[in-house]
Amino acid sequence: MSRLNIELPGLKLKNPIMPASGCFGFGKEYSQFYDLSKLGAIMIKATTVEPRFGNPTPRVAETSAGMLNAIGLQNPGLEKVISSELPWLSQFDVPIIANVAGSVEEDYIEVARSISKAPNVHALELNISCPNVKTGGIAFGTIPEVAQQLTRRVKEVSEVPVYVKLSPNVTNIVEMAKAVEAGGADGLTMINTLVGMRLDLKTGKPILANNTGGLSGPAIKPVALRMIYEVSQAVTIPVIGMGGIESAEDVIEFFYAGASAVAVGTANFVDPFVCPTIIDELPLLLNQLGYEHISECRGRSWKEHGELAYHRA
Amino acid sequence: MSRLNIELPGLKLKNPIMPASGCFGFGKEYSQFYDLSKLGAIMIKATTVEPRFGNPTPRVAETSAGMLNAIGLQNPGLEKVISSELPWLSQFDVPIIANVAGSVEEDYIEVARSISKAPNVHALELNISCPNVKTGGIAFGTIPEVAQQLTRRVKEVSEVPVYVKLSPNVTNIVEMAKAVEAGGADGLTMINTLVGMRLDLKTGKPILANNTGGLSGPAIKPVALRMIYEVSQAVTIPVIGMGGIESAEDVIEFFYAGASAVAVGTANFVDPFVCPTIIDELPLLLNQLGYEHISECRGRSWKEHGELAYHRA
Amino acid sequence: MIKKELCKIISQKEIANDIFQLTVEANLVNEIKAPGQFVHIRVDKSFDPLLRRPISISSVDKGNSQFTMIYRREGKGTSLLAEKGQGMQLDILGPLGNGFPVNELSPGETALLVGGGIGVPPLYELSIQLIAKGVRVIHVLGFQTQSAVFYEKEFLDYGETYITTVDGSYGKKGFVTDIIKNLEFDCLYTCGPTPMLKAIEKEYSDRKLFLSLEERMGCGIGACFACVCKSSEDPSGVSYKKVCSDGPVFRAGEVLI
Amino acid sequence: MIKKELCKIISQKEIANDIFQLTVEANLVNEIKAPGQFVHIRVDKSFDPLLRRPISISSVDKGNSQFTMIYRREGKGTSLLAEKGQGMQLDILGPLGNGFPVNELSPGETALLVGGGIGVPPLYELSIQLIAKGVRVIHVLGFQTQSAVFYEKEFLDYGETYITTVDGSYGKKGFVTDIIKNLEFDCLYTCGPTPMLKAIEKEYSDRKLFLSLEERMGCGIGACFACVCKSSEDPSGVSYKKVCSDGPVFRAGEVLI
Ligand SMILES: Cc1cc2nc3c(=O)[nH]c(=O)nc-3n(C[C@H](O)[C@H](O)[C@H](O)COP(=O)(O)OP(=O)(O)OC[C@H]3O[C@@H](n4cnc5c(N)ncnc54)[C@H](O)[C@@H]3O)c2cc1C
Ligand SMILES: Cc1cc2nc3c(=O)[nH]c(=O)nc-3n(C[C@H](O)[C@H](O)[C@H](O)COP(=O)(O)OP(=O)(O)OC[C@H]3O[C@@H](n4cnc5c(N)ncnc54)[C@H](O)[C@@H]3O)c2cc1C
Ligand SMILES: Cc1cc2nc3c(=O)[nH]c(=O)nc-3n(C[C@H](O)[C@H](O)[C@H](O)COP(=O)(O)O)c2cc1C
Ligand SMILES: Cc1cc2nc3c(=O)[nH]c(=O)nc-3n(C[C@H](O)[C@H](O)[C@H](O)COP(=O)(O)O)c2cc1C
Ligand code: FES
Ligand code: FES
Repeated sequence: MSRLNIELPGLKLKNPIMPASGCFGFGKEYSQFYDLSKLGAIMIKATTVEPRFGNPTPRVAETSAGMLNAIGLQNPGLEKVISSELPWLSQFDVPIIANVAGSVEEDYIEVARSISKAPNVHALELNISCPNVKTGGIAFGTIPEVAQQLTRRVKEVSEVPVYVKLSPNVTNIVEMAKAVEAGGADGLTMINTLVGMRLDLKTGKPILANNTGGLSGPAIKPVALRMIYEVSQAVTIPVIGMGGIESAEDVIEFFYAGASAVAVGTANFVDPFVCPTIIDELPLLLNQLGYEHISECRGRSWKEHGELAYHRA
Repeated sequence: MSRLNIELPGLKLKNPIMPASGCFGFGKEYSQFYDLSKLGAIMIKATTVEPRFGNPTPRVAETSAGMLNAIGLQNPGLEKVISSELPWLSQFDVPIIANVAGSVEEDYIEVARSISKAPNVHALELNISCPNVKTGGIAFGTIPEVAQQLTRRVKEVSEVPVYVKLSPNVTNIVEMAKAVEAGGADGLTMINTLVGMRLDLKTGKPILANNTGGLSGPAIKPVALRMIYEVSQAVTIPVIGMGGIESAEDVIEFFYAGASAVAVGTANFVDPFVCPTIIDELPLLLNQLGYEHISECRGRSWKEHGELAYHRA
Repeated sequence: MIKKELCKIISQKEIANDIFQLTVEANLVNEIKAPGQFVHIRVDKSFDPLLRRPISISSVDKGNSQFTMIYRREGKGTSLLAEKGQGMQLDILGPLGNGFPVNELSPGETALLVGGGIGVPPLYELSIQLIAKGVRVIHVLGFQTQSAVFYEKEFLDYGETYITTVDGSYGKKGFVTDIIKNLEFDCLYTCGPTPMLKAIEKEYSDRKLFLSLEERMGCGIGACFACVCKSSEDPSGVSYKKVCSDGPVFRAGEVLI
Repeated sequence: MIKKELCKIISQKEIANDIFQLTVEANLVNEIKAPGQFVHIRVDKSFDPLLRRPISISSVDKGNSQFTMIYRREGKGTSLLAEKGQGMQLDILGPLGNGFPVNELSPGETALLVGGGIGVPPLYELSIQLIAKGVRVIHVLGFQTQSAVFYEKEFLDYGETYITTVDGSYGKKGFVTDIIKNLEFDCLYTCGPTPMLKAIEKEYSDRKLFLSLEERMGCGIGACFACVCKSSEDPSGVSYKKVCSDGPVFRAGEVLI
C-alpha cells in the first residue's frame, strides 16, 4: 500500500481514491459492498444548513457516456449530518471531506464552522459550483471575486483545511483557481458537472423536471483533464481531480495532468465496487508503467522528467 | 421533401441537414458516396487568407463517445478556395456556407469580403471559436465586445448573410449571443468544440501534439442542447445547431431545444452516409411523432403549444 | 444482501411484440426476498449506454438458481439487451428494493392483482406466491393493443384473468379501472404506468392497497437520491422515500405519486 | 471505389500472443487495388469507442469474396474487435488509400520486404503478388519477443525469411536493420513503427524504397486533415500529403516521416 499513500493538507490518504460528493451518499449504501476503510477518503454529500428536499423528479437523464443530474442538493441538513451521519462514518478508518453548500455566504459559513469541528472531518470541500440550485451556487463559482471572498470567510471559521470545488462552466478556469488560492484555499477539487440538457422525443419537453442538469461521467473526462492540466501549472495548492474516472488507467491520466488525488463519482452507479477495484489495480498498473509510487505520475504532462523507471531497467 | 424545407437568412434549404465545417472538407471525398445535392447546405472547411498547414500530428485523439481534434485550421487559403474548391462545388444544387477564420480582425474581413462574392456562397459562418489556434480565434469568441465589433465589421463587407459560430467555452453563452446579434449577425451556429485533453498512458504526455484540442461528438450533445435552449429563447435570430448529432432523433431533439436547422460533424467520420440517412429517416420520424413539418418541432421545449397533431387523431 | 454478479443467459425470447422474456442463472436468486423486487442490469461493457437499467424479477426458480425477467424493448439499453443470446453473460446488480408483502392476506382471502403493460411482470411471481399461501387471486391486466399482450395463459393457470386493451383489439376495450370496479377483493396489488396507479389510488385509498412505483434511477441502491418521492404526510416538506431502496412497492398513502 | 459494408466474419483466431487473424466476407474485395491498402472498421454500434480503426488488408481471396486482416489487441477498439466471433457482422469502410506498387520490379529482380510488429501483415499480400509476377522476395520481420511472432511459416512459403526479436527470445536478437545491411535487393518495401521507418529511410534513401506510414485518423478518406504529413520538398511550408488517401504508402523522400 505504501506505493499509493499521499499527503495533502489535512489529509493522510492510504491511497488517492475517494468517492466524489453526491455519488456516495453518506457511505451507508456502499458499506454493504465493501469495507469503507479501504478508501483513501470519502467526500460526503453536500450539506446545507437546513434539510433540503431538492428538485422534483425526474432528476437524472442519460447521455452518451454520461448522465445528467439535477438532484438539487437534497440532504438531511447540518444538524442531522453532525448528529447521525458523521458519527456513523466514524466506525471506519477513513478521513471525511465534508462538502459544504448554501445559497448565501452566511449559509456556507454556518455549515463550515460546525461541520469542521466533527472529529472525522479532515477537510472541507466548498461547493461553489452546483449547477442545480437556482440561487447562489453557480454564481459563487463563476465570479472570481465572489469565490475569493467566500473562501476567505470560510477559512476564517473552519478548523480544517478548505478545498474549493471549481465549476467547469467558466471561460477562464485558471482565473477562478488563482482567485480562490489567493483567498486562502488549501486545495482545489475539480471538476464539478457541466451544465447540460436532454429533451424527450415524445413530448418535446426537457427530460429533467429542472430542465437542465449537471453532466458527469466519461463524456466529461477530456474537459476535466484539460482544466486540471491548466490549473495545476498555475497554482501551488494541490488539485483533487474528478470527472469521468472509472479505471486505474484514468487515475494515472489525471495524475499526469496534474492531480494529486482523485475522486470517482458517476462510475459508482455503474459498478458499486469501482473504488476498491481501482485501488487494487493501481499497484499492478504502476508496475507495468515502471513507477515506484503513484506520486511520480503527478504533473508528468508538463513537468520535465528524467528517464522513466522502466527505461532504466 | 416539402416536410423538411426551411428558410433562413440567405438560405433556402431543401432540408435542415448540413455537414459541419471541418468535418466534410470541401465536399470532394463525400461526393464518392452520394450526390451532394441531397444536402440542405454544406458548411465548408474554415478558410483563412493564406494557406495554412495547421498543427503537427497527432491531431486527433479519441474519448468516450467523443473525439478531440487539433487540426489547426489547415486549409489551402482564400485564393485557392475561390478559384478551385467553390467552382467545383457549383456542380451541385446546394447552398454553401463559408466558414471564415483568421488571427486578426483584418483577416476575417478580407476573407469575408472576397468569399461572399462567390456565386454559390449563400452565407458566411464566422468562426470566432476555434480552440486550436494560438492567436485570435478563441479570444474573439469569449469576449462579447470583441465578437460584436468583429461581427459588425464583417457585416459591412459581406454580400451575404452572416452567421456567427459560438464557442461553448464561456461562462455566459447568452451574453455572447446577444452581443453578436446586436452586432448585426443574421444567425448563430453553435456549438463549436469544448476544449479538452487526453494524456498518453505510456509517456505521460498529451496525446495531441498541440496538447489540447476540441471535443466533439455525442459526448457534447447535452451541452449543445442546453446552450441552444438558452440562446434560442434570448435572441430573435435563428440558430443552426450542432454538437454530437448522429441520428434523426437527435435532429428533432435539437429542434425542440430551439434550433432552426442542424449541422452534423464528427458523425460523418463514423458513417460517411450519415447525412443522407438522416434526411431519409426524418419524414418517417415526423410521421411517428405526429408532425406535418419539421418546423413544428422548433423551440417546443420552451414554447407553449396546443395539442400535438397525433393527439388530435 | 445485494450482489453484483455476472449471470449467464439461459434463454431469451420475444413473447409479444417487442416484449422479451429473459432467464438467467444467478446465485443472487438466493437473496430474493419478495415478489416485486428488481435488478439493475448493465447491458453492455461500453459506457454508451452508461447507466444500468432497472427491470423487475418476474419469476424465481431457486432450485435451478434461475430467475426470469420480462421487459419491453424501448430505447438504447433495452434494444441492446434484446440482442443478447443464450450463453452470454450479463452484469446484474440485485436483488434491489422491497417487494409486495404476501403476508397481508390469510388463506381464503382474495387478492386483486392489477398490472399495466410492463408493470405486469412482477405480478406473476406475486401470484405464484399468493396461491402457494392459499390466497385466491384475480388478475386484471391492461395492454395497449393485442400485439402487446403477454402471459395471459400463465396468469390463467393461477386464477381468473381479465385482459383489457386500450384500442379494444383484444379482451375488453378500455382501462383496467373499468374492470376493477366490478370485482370483490381483500387486498389490491398493482404495478404499471403512473396515471394508472394514480387512478387506482384515488378510487381505493381506503382499501388495503400496495403500489409499485417507477422512477428514473442512478445508483439503484439508495445512494444518489435520483428516485425520491415525497411522503404523503409532508407534501411540501423535506420527508421522502427512495423508490429504489424504500420501494418500489409502497402502501397506499405512504408516498405522493 | 470505397464501400461501406456490413461484412460477415468468416473466422477469427489468435495466432500469437494478442495477435488476431480475422477473415471476413465482403463485396468490397473487388475494389481492392494493391497490397498495403487498408480498411476502416467500426468495432461496435455504440459510440464508445467512437472512431473507426484502421487495419491493413493482409491477404485477399477474390474468388471467395474474402479478405484477411491481422491485428494486435491494444486498446479499447481492438479489444472489442477481438471478442467478435464467426458469423457476426462488422461495419467496414474500404478499401482505403494507395498500396505498394508491385510494378516497380521486373521478373527476376529481388524485393526486400521489411516489417516490424503489426506492420508485417500488409507485406504478406505484397509478397504473394510479387511472387506471382516472378519477383524474388526476401522477408525481414522484426518482433518484440517470441510470443509476438506470427506468420513465419506463411512468409517462408514465398521466400527467404529472417526473424528478429528485440529481446533475442526468437530468431536473431536485435533490429531488422542489422539484418538488412547484409542483403542485396532491387527494391525495399517496409511497414512498421516510425522509428524503424526513419532508420531505414536514413540508410537507404538512395535506393528504390517504399514506406507505409501510420498516423492517427479521423475520417480515413481524406476529409478531416487529421493524418497529414509534410512534403519533403517543403518542410516548413504548407504542402502536405494525407496518409489515409495519398498514402499510407509513400516513395522514400516524398514526405517527412
Ligand atoms: C423498479 C423498476 C422496475 C421496472 N421493471 C420493468 C420490467 O420488469 N420490465 C420493463 O420492461 N420495464 C421495467 N421498468 C422500466 C425500465 O427500467 C425502462 O423501460 C428502461 O430503463 C428503459 O431503458 P431503455 O434503454 O429502453 O430506454 P432509454 O430511453 O435509452 O433510457 C434512458 C434512461 O432513462 C431511463 N428510463 C427510461 N424509461 C424509464 C422508465 N419507464 N422507468 C425508469 N427509468 C426509465 C433508463 O433506465 C435510462 O437511464 C422498470 C423500472 C423501474 C424503475
Ligand atoms: C494505415 C494503417 C494501417 C494499420 N494496419 C494495422 C494492422 O494491419 N494491424 C494492426 O494491428 N494495426 C494496424 N494499424 C494500427 C491500428 O490502427 C491501431 O493499433 C489501432 O487503431 C489501435 O486501436 P485500439 O482501439 O486498440 O487503441 P486505442 O488506444 O483505444 O485507440 C484510440 C485511438 O487512437 C488510434 N490509434 C491508436 N494507436 C494507433 C496507431 N498505431 N495508428 C493509428 N491510430 C492509432 C485509434 O485508431 C483510436 O482512434 C494500422 C494503422 C494505420 C494508420
Ligand atoms: C448524482 C450526482 C450528485 C452530485 N452531487 C454533488 C454534490 O452534492 N456536491 C458536489 O460538490 N458535487 C456533486 N456532484 C458532482 C460530483 O461530485 C463530481 O464532481 C462530478 O459528477 C464529476 O465526476 P464524475 O464524472 O466521476 O461523476 C454530483 C454528481 C452526481 C452525478
Ligand atoms: C476534425 C474537425 C475539424 C473541425 N474544423 C472546424 C473548422 O474548420 N471550423 C469550424 O468552425 N468548426 C470546425 N469544427 C467544429 C465542427 O464544425 C462542429 O462545430 C463540432 O465538431 C461539433 O459538432 P459534432 O459534434 O457534430 O462534430 C471541426 C470539428 C472537427 C471534429
Ligand atoms: S436510484 Fe439512486 S437513490 Fe434511488
Ligand atoms: S483521416 Fe481524415 S484526412 Fe486522413
